[in-house]
Amino acid sequence: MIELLDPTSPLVWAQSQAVDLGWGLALRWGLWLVVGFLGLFPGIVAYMVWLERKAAARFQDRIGPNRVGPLGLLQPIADAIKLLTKENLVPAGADGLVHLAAPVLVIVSAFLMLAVIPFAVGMAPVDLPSGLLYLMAASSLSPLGVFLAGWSSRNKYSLLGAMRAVAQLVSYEIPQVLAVIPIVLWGGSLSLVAIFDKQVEFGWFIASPPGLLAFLIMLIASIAELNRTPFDIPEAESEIIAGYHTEYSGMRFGLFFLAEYLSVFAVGCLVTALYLGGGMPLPLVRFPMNLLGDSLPRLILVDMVLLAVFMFKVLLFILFMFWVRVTLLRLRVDRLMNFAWKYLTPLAIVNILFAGIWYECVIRAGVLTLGGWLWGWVVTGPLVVFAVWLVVWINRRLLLGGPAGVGRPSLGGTRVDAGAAPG
Amino acid sequence: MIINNYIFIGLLLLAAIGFALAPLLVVRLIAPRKRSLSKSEPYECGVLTVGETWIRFRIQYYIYALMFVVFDIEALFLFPWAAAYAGLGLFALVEMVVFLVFLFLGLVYAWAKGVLRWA
Amino acid sequence: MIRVLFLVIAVTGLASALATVLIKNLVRAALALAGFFFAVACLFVLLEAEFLAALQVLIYVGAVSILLMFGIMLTRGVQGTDPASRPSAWRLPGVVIGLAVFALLGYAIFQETGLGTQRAWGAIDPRPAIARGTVEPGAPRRRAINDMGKVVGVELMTRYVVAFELAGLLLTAALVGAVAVAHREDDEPSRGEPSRIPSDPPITTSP
Amino acid sequence: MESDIPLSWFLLFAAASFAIGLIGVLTRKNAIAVLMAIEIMLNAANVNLVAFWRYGPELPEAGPVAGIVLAIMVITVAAAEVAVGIGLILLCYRRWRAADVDRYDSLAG
Repeated sequence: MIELLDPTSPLVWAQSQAVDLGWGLALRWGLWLVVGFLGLFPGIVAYMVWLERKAAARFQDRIGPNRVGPLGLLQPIADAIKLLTKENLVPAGADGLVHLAAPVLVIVSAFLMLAVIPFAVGMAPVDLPSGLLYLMAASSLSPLGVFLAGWSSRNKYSLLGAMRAVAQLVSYEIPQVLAVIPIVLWGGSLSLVAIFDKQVEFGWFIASPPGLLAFLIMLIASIAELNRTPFDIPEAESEIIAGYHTEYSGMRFGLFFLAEYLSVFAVGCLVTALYLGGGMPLPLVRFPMNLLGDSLPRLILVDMVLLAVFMFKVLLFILFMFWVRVTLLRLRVDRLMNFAWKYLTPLAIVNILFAGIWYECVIRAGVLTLGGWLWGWVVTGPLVVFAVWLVVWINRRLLLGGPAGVGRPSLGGTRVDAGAAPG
Repeated sequence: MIINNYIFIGLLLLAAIGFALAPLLVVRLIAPRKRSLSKSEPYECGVLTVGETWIRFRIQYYIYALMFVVFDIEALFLFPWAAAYAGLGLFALVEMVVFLVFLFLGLVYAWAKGVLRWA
Repeated sequence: MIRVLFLVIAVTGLASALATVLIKNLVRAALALAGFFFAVACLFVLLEAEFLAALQVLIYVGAVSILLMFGIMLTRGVQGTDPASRPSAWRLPGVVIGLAVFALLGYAIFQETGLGTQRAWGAIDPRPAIARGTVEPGAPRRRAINDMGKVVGVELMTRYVVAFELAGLLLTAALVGAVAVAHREDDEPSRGEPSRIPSDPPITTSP
Repeated sequence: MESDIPLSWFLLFAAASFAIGLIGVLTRKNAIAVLMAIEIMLNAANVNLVAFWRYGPELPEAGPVAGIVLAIMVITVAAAEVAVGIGLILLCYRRWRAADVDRYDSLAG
């Protein structure tokens, strides 16, 4: 994995113009494509849906799906059969081709995101030198799909939902992109494999004040990017029916559904790989990596540990998403947009500078020492706390009768929510 | 090697498209298809739809998209800067602070102008 | 093999460019434009500038096409067609001028003989640095190709720092200018617009 | 190497898409369509920049990524242009109720 990045390695020069693929590479890719992307990941996603229904049921003191198979474990299969045997309705006057292309685009976006995640040592599907940028580019495809879905349906509510959804996705994409900049800064590379290596050496990035702040920004922004409660304005059933996928039925709706959960999984992997140290079990310890030797069995052992821990972290992330969903209420449109631009974006920008300071304090030395790490906390911790306090204070201040007639938004909901259409 | 990696991405793209289209093909084969007038109407709460789908959107949407584009380009400059930061030292930090201050002023202007308010 | 790949991408790209220009429906045209952007990104990959390819997708497909879509939604009906579109008097001259420019460029491509001792553009077949052994290990461009993000960052911070700061200034100017142009305190017609045509019927929803 | 792509192919692609963009600018009426055609032309220029960077000789005084940085600047300017351009179109639309470039004729003599 590492030697692929080394410019002096002969592997890199395995000439690019001939595009010849060795059998080993072809086999590897075939395995990834068939077993990973077409088999395992959709399977995981199907059982995520089951898990969510079960978890939500537990939270609400119900039992959840329990009819199909033991514990309802065959429920996803039943759902798939149901979706496959339903009729696809395309409304008259809809733009057929675009109506078809929209869910495909959303699915493609989710799939492409997974292509650079380093699950364990040597277990990234591909290691691109600018992997993180690629990942952001892949995730930026989905707003287009959402917009096209709403536009092509020729339905007022669809279009309304799509416009709202795109405005929201677009607004939260900025803090999301800005929140990964500190990681690039610390890793000194855009490659996710290099970032993982950096976390082995210098601890998880979340174990620092700027990292923690970046993680929180990322977390909130990704919940919003995934259109999940409390940021599910785009598909607010009580206001605009089902938003941009109102006119989607049967399997076409199923594709949107699948894409949503696939994205949840992808974002979970992303957050784990970027902030939570990938498959490392402990924040500041090199534990499984120091077992790594020359022999293959050792590599397999290390990889098993890494993979298990990685998946466990992703599972925790997913469960957290479910928890948030059943606990919090939907935000109002204006607050939602405000939050992205007036809280998250300034914080994310300032946080980049804090990350630079952390780099100077801790990582510049070249080796992680406890003293340096504590020093980093002492220097950046207060800065981060102060920045958060300042942003909140400014916003409060402006909200409570500041200039420009900001006014206080709706105490008691008497003001008509301009974003709400009569449903 | 770079192109080879992207060939995998290309294959993955095709696989994803296929993965999305395959179930639709199955649906075409096994699901019932009966056209009817009321089925193909736009769904608007069971009421017959009135008028064109002609909604004029507020300018607000444009402002958000505009800010998004501007800050996306800012990120475009931040990525290479961050990747190169380790080898650059303090002056790079100062240059970036100057750059960020420009952008921050833009954000503050939009904020002060009140366009960030979703009225 | 790679030539076939290039041809597929190029044909797709040109077809989408043509579609962008020809399709009346603006949203579809914008979608075709996104396809063209994507094809250009693929060409960047073939040119081993994958960093730029990712940027291209992020900025153009992810951001600019969204902005264009919003622009279309704000100026047109939902289906995005142009009711006022008339057959253009410029059509024939426009096509002629376009073809003439293409012919001129094509002629230039095969006649131009680069700087100094270089060969004509039309005669450059293999890329210089890629043939193994022609460049000493660790040559700048080779390093750049293998870790472009980092090299671009270093260059932006040293050689092109003025351009970099100017780009920041330009972005701020664009943001401020566009906000100032587009924003009215409320959607009321402001003072000093005598020729405003009040023909817009009251529209049901203003989301 | 036999199988590499000739430089002229990239140049021809760029020339063709530039010409298509030019035709679009000259024949389309809708201001947003004109903007899109301009984007095509700018992208064509970018393809040229990167192709020359890749195929041209390595000039020490120009740095290792001259073409790339130039292309990034073009992308920046192009995106800013779209942003401001659409703002202006919206303004004109509000005034004339049309996004048609031929209708903006108040300055015509």
